[in-house]
Amino acid sequence: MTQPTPLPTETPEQLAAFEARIQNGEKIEPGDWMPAAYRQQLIRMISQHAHSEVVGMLPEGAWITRAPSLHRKMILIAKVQDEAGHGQYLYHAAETLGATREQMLDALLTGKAKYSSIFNYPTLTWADIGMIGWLVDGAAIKNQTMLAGASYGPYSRAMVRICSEETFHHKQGKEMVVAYAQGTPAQREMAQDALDRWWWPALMMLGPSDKDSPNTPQLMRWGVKLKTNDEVRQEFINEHAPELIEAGLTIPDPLLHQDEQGNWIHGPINWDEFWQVVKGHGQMNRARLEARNRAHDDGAWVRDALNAYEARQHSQAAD
Amino acid sequence: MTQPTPLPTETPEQLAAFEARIQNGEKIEPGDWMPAAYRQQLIRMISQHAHSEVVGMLPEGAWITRAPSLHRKMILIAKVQDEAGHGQYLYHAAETLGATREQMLDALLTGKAKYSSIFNYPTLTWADIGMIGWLVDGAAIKNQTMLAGASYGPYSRAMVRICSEETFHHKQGKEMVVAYAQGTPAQREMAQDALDRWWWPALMMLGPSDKDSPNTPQLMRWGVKLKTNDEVRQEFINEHAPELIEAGLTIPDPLLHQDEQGNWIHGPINWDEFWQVVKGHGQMNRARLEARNRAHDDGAWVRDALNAYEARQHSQAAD
Amino acid sequence: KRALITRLQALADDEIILAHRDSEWTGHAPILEEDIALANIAQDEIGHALMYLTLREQLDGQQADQLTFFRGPREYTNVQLVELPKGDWAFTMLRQYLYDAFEALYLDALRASTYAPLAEVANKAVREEKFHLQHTALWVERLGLGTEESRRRLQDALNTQWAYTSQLFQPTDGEAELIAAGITPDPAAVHARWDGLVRAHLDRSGLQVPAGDGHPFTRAQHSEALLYLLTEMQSTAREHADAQVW
Amino acid sequence: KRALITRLQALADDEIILAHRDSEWTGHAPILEEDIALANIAQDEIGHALMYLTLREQLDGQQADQLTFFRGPREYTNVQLVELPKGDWAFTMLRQYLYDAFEALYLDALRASTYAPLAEVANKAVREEKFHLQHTALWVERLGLGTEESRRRLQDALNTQWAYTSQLFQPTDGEAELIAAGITPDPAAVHARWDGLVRAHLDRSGLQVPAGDGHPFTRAQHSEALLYLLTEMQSTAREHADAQVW
Repeated sequence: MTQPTPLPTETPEQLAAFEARIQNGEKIEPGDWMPAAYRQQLIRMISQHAHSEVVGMLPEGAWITRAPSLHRKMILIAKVQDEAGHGQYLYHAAETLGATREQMLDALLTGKAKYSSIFNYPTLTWADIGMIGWLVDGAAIKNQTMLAGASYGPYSRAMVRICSEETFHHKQGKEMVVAYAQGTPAQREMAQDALDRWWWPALMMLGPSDKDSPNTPQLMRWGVKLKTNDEVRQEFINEHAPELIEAGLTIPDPLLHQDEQGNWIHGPINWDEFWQVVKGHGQMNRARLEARNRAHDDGAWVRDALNAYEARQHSQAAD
Repeated sequence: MTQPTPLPTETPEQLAAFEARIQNGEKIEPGDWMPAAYRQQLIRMISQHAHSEVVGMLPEGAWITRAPSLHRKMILIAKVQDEAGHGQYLYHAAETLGATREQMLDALLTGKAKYSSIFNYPTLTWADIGMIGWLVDGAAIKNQTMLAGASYGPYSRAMVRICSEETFHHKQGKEMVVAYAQGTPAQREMAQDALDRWWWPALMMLGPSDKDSPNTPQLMRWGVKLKTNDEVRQEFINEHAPELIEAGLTIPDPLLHQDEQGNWIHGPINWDEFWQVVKGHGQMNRARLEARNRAHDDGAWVRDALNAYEARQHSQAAD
Repeated sequence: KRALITRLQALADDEIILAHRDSEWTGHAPILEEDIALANIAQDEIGHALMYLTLREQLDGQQADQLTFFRGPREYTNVQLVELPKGDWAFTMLRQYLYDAFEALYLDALRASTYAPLAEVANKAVREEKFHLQHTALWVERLGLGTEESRRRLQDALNTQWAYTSQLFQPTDGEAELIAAGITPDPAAVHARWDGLVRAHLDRSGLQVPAGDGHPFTRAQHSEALLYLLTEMQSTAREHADAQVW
Repeated sequence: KRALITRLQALADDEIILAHRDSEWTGHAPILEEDIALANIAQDEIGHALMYLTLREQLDGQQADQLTFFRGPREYTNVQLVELPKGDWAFTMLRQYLYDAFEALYLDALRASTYAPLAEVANKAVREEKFHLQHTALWVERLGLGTEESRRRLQDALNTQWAYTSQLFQPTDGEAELIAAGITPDPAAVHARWDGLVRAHLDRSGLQVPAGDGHPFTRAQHSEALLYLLTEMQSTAREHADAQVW
């Protein structure tokens, strides 16, 4: 992870004033004083988030060439385009904290930076595209809605913009899955299979359980996160479980049930699998990093040409 | 094309003795005296023939991964393997005339050497695999049977061996097409379409009409060819036309008819197309040469490693 | 009517196949900005194809998705230029430029169509197309005047692609009637404008247009590359051939 | 019976998928002799798959071609090692070597099967397999002791592939019964022999076996690579799903 620029020793007064601003609900803006640890955590989170958008283009992008109708093909192209756009805003937001795009990309390509573990699961049928829209974007929206209230201005504003687009993707994903669940037997089976494969990864993508999430208290104190992972996960399940059941699908968790407060309580999550995937042993980790690296390496001569052309234009303009 | 090693001026006596041997039906063997032009023509013919086997692996090899049954997949793998083997014998036969494999490959990869124009047509359906076996191998067999009588020993013997394997491929190809012509409507249509696309190219692959084939008289005098292109073409049509009709297929030549001698007479051949393809403007010329060049380039490090390993073994053996 | 259907399908097929090739870059472009730009172009192309096919449906009732996902390589009528494998970034940008120049000029002429629905489609599409052309023309200039390597790659692409371009301007079956009736533009006239525009830009970008005639292919002839493309493109639709809703 | 069917299908699926990857080299190998050798290996693999599937057909009547061409990626039970994309020649030869060593030892043990038809198949296949193993073991040595580049490429391949190998030795569902009845060999015992054989050869060839556990995948889990492979492999059969004869 990129290290923040070394700062003069932070005084307790500075820190207190900073925390008071956050307490007051003020947004922290790029030029403002902030603790080095705040800067560092934000760069980590925002760049991970950006990487997730960029890597997330791969499992979905692969289906543009396999979409079953021209209409769905257009929608999917538009969606993946949006994701690339989100990657752009987010890299830009991280740049306001002093990280450079090159540093961040380098961290991604060498495997030092993380991206959402969900994208290391394979997309094996077209129904996966619908299910990703419904569950993965659904989970992302819960998280991003929370982050839209984050204390860092550029991140908060990026989240607002991203959320509104994601909401649209979420709706389209749900619409697809609901239609397939009522379609031909093969479509129905495909929808159920997609749910079987994506349900648990979607729960896991909201992050480790609170007790294994040591950063959370500090992040909440600084107003970067407003809710814990488990709280966001509960919101996600409460919304999606009844809708999936309503669609006629079976959630692959025999212990799932509603408690007296109306919360849907899930069975135990296989966190071993989560950590395996995070550590690089998911089904697609290797392929995803290879694809990104290949794109980067194959594009080197193009970026060189761009730079050479720009330099030439400048020197001509200077003449 | 590779130039023959310069020879001392050939005397009329040598030439007469050489031609007398051929007249007597003797085979010319690698160490024997032969005119430079004879050597040169043979190298040209044999290496073209070898290149055709090697390039011919591409249109068929691409269907190993698309064969519709395990049985057909095995048969096709075996067939393509045979073709690679034919390439090997033929390169070897050309080597007995002083050409090196490197020279010949270089001529192929740079586009200087030719290979059979038929392989610049695309294989677009599985029925093409059957049709190639029936028509293309069928035409090749007619030509090769004739060449099995050629005056140069190594070429003649290679042809005998190749012909017996090709006969097997021809039989399998015919069996496939006949089965599909009696199969489902879609299979039938696929078989007819394959005939529509391969009939004329198969006629053309036997070479230009005698009046446009200036080498033929000399090659016949030297016993390299025993029949003209048009004669071989006539044999091919006489065998295949009635069998195709018998299979229930329509030959795409409205003027095709049998004359009083029982020969099947074809309508005019579009020799413009033939020359276009020969000159490199067929649908697949570019892709074929690219594929061969890519294989060659990507394999360079492997060949280097092989050489390094051999050298190491030798030096260890010498210790 | 038959002639108009043929032309509409040819226009649609070119867009669909080229959009497929462009889509192969999604997630793999040299800079993130170009993932967006190229996806945008692909999306517009699919949009144009849908407009042409909607016009066709009004003429003979054939449905766009049926035509797109259930015709084989022998039935597609795209030019070979658009089916050539993806290649490198220079190959992709040059092909897109050559095609965009064709499409922008063709649509510009098509706005004068005496067949109102077609003139309307042309009016809509031409604006997008001019934007594409601007984008790809700039890329040709950047790569042509960039580094030695980028110029070489672009020139290689041009050496390969140039002979295929003439196919874009072949009249389709029965088109003479359509031209006479002012329904579609004369491809020869579009060709002349295209030739002037493109040669000037290639020249300005430091490239040499190769000599020689074009390939004499027809829109019925295809390479194996189209087969592989369609196998992928149609796999989902064909696996669920009985599906009513997607 | 269910357990035996599962094991037979697993063996067959590994062969079919690996043969596909090998077939992708046909016409593209670094030397002509290897076009022949690798095609020969692929042919034998398909032959073995057919033998296993014929045994399965005797058990439950399911037909080989139906199983091969009409199951999707979620129903295939091959290990992930064999579905990884083709890679370079080092990747291909190393994978083939690791697999051949497994198969040769597995078949060797399988000759003692108490189920006579299976013992018979093993007897037939083991001879071919030892020949493959000889061929690929030599390639590992050649590349490992060849040039700096060949050693590096081979080591890269090993770094990627090693973690996948443990999957070859996972027991299939219900296999304990089969092992107890002497019908199939204990994969753990085969693993021990394999580990000794392979480590010694890799070491002799100048390679370093990476540390670390294997991937915990099951035979029900697959990467996107398998989907793409099956799309291609099954395209003809699925296009003509009603065909009776091929």
